[in-house]
Amino acid sequence: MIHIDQYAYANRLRAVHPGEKLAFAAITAGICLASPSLIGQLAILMTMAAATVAIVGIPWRFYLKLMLVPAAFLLAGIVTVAVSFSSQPDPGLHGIDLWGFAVGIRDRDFVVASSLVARSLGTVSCLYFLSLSTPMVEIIGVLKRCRVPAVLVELMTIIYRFIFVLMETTRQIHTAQVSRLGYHSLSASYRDLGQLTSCLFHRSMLKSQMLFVTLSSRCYSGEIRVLEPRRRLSLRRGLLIGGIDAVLLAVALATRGWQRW
Amino acid sequence: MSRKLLGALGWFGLVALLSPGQAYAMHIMEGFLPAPHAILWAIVTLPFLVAGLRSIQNTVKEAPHLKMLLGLAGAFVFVLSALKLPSVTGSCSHPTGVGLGTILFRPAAMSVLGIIVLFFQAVLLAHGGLTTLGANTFSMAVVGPFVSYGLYKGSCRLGAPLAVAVFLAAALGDLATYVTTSAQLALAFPAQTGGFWESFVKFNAIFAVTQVPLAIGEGLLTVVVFNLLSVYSRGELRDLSIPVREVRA
Amino acid sequence: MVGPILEVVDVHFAYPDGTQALAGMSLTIERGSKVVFLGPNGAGKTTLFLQLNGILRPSQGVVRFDGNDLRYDRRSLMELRKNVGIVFQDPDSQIFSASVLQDISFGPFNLGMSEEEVRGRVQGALAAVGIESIADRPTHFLSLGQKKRVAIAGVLAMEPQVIIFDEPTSSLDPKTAKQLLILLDDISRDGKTVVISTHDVDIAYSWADRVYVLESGRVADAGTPQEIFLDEAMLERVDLTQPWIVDVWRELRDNGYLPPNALLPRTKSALLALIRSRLCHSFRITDLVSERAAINERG
Amino acid sequence: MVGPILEVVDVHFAYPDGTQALAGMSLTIERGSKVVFLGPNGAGKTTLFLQLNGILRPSQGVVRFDGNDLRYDRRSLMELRKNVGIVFQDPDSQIFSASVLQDISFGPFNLGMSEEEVRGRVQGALAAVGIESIADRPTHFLSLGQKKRVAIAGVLAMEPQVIIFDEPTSSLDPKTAKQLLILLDDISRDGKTVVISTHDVDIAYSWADRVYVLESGRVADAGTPQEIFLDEAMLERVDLTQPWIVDVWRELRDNGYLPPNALLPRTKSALLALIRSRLCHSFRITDLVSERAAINERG
Repeated sequence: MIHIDQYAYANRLRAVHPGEKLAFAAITAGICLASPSLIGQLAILMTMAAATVAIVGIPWRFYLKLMLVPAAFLLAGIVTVAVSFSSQPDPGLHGIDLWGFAVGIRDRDFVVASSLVARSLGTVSCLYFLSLSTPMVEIIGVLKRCRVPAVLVELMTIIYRFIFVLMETTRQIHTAQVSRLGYHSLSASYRDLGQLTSCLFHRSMLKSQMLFVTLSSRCYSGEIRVLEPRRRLSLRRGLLIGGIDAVLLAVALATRGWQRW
Repeated sequence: MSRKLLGALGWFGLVALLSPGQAYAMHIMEGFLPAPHAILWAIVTLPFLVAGLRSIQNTVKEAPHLKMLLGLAGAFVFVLSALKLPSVTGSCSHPTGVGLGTILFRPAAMSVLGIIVLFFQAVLLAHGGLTTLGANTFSMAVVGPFVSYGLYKGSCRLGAPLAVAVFLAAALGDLATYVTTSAQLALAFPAQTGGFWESFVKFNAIFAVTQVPLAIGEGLLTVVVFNLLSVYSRGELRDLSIPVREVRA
Repeated sequence: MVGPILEVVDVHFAYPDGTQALAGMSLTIERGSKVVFLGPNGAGKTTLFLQLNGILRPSQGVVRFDGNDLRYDRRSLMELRKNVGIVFQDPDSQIFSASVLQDISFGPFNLGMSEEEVRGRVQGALAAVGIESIADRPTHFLSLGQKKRVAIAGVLAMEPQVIIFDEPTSSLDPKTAKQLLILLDDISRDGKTVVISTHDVDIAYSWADRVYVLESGRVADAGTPQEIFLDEAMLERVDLTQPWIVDVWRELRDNGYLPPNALLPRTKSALLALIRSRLCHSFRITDLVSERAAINERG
Repeated sequence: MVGPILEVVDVHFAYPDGTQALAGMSLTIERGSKVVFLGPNGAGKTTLFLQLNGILRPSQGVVRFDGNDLRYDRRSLMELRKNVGIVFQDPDSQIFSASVLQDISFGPFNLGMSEEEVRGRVQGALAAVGIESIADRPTHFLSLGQKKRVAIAGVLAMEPQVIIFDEPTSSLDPKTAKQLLILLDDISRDGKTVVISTHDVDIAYSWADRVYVLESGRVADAGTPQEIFLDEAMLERVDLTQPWIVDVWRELRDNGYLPPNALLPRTKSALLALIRSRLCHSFRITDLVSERAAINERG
């Protein structure tokens, strides 16, 4: 988590208007999600991965590792979609016999599953482009301009900030527990984690009271207004985004029939 | 049918055990749902979100300090969901924070905090996704809290010991989240022969193996936490209007 | 421009849990002065500061700003807080946004300024505390010293007349602490009234125009640093140590190395210079030895 | 009983976010000694301490306890942490239990002791730090000084051979800080090895047997307090100020008030006594004045 957040603040597209990056990620993700074509989805995956590594400047090793994060879900998900079982012999099922069941994959499900992998990873690559190139504060700023309710935006601002404060508190408490031999057995682990959690809750509530006091001393009266960084929209980049997405869309449409082999 | 179910459980148990370790609370990953489903779930979730926001707006107007309290509560739930649950198998799993969050901060607030937490998880942790935010919010921030709170209130009313109420709320709130997720996936990917139900059973089976121990773990943790809170943080709990009675774990 | 800017008259205050934090405290802060509050943890420093800013309200007694009794309606409080800012000890409970820019802009926006004005204020505050270069960094990657500066900028941007710092140098390493004190001097030179609390008697002695010693919610003593730190009996009573300068100076004077009317120096370097100059030119050992030799010769 | 108890040999360590916290650090801590670590925030003090306790593991280099390389399996770590305790800077993070008794018993219980033994250990620790009277209080109503003592008791109750204190006196008022230093002396007198980090050069100078100066993850200098604090060039380089004692003593000596071979005193009172005795008996102003008068008369 530290890493994604770190790259968001230190990458080659940092100064680019967040709206452009968000639009690029969102439109591409939209094409990917709506695309009926496996080739189109793979094209999106390749384009976004290349953009993230070559243009945003994310080390490819880290990028690959990040791609493995949803692997557990993806594997479990596609296996569940792809694999069927039947108590009667079923000629449509390519597979093995297990404890009297026919277990295997049907043609149609294989197609569905492979398309699912391409679509998911394609959309994931869009998400990563956004999250690795755009600081959360600026994403929240765009949401605000998109008329997301003020309370939600304000809460997001505070939550984002205090995630890091509470993470640090958690780390300190955990370290203190471990240095006095905490977590040495399963039952001790539950006891100690419970203690950590309740301590963290207590500290969170105290922090919220303190925060109210400190903000009140700066004239807080129910509303949180803040500056957004000034970033210029660029027509050139806008056209580039439009061009890339147009090509991706064209690829998706042109290759639409291919997977019904 | 029951033989079939048994077979499914066996097979998917095997798959689940072989699948790689890091089991975060099971949110549907980015891009996994087809567009119509993603949009549908976003629409279904919207009224709950609006209701939650409205209730928050009203309370914040009366008491501006609640904004800071909710902010810290949200950060707390996020950090809670990033903790590692102690596990026997050595695999790494995380609580959802649904049960504890709901009992402490109420279901209405949880729907709002939940969507923010899920949003941050997607962007900062690459866990879950933005196109599936609607579906995940529905399961984790609407159904989960609703079930948790219902069970908590219900069992308190029926005179169950608080520990039991808290355990049921946390563990079953957790499970309800997964069952909902399974249903969402089964709706999106019905089996060719057995349709929604076969697929639902398949998804549930695979999640049951990974998530039931996790739900029990989260239930236990929540009881331990609640026990400590009800002894030493009475003040805070009173401010959040929670009945203060000692829990026996 | 002279005269009291803040006055506290016989203020009593108890927290809901029963702790009597202020028990008849009275004091006056002069406009443009540099005031230090000393006293053990729990003496009431932070509670006093929250009173000066209208966050807490006396259960008895009066707080005055600019000659007028504080009123606690929203408008009056906004006016007061615009003029009296507090920089709290822990920047992690003062900085609410991950963005430096956003955090500093919070106060000015609350004063009802336009975005353009706020931008100007924020730039000014960033420059004043010297953190323009980190304005783009998220607050969770900043060091403690940098976070303290962000917190200070957040208050400076409101351009208050009085700025209160609750233990500004605590947990800072000596270099960072020194830089922060220089920043406080800059702020004071700008015409603002600067109030700090500290546990460091050396800082208090060298930095303050006026020192208040608090003890159990009351003012135990008040005066210029010289007056305060020469009152050994009082210092002993409230468990404060003497600043090094005073200790060494007194020892030198009492033992006849300084004339009885020697002035107490304010800084370490002034003390060392005193040792070098005043004492030495006439009475250094080597001189004395030769003087003796001369006497003996003549004798 | 002599010889090194902890050794750090060319240890490197970087945090996951990329910060290189230790960059080839090597040092030796003698059994029973009082060691002080100085250095700016971020120099690697806390990271070093976490290495000594096995919480962090070197990416390169070796840490040795009692002559044996640390191993990082569960059993070895338990054994190490039983013998090397850390008292962290912020007691709020160290005291995670809600009651004083519960918190102090945490370590002993984890050592697998019977309830009877634990009770004994807890009583002993309470008495050692002098907080028997608050044993039954919930932890979050304690003062900072009390919390620090509870945190120390929690480590003492495990009866480690080495106790490490991360900035024990930070944020404490002078009286509480002084009491805490006395407590550290008591612990040292009990035969334990005591290691502290601090920003206060005066404390470092007066208290330590041996001082390590850290800078950017390396040892910049090490030696007795006298060796360290007479090395002006090094102190300047790492932005450390000189302790008052050294400054005043040097000024007095360089200006001929002390013989060139005068010993550097260790404590403030020793310095003041030096001023009183060594200088004064022969050369006080009054004497000199009368001596001059005598000369003039004779002249």
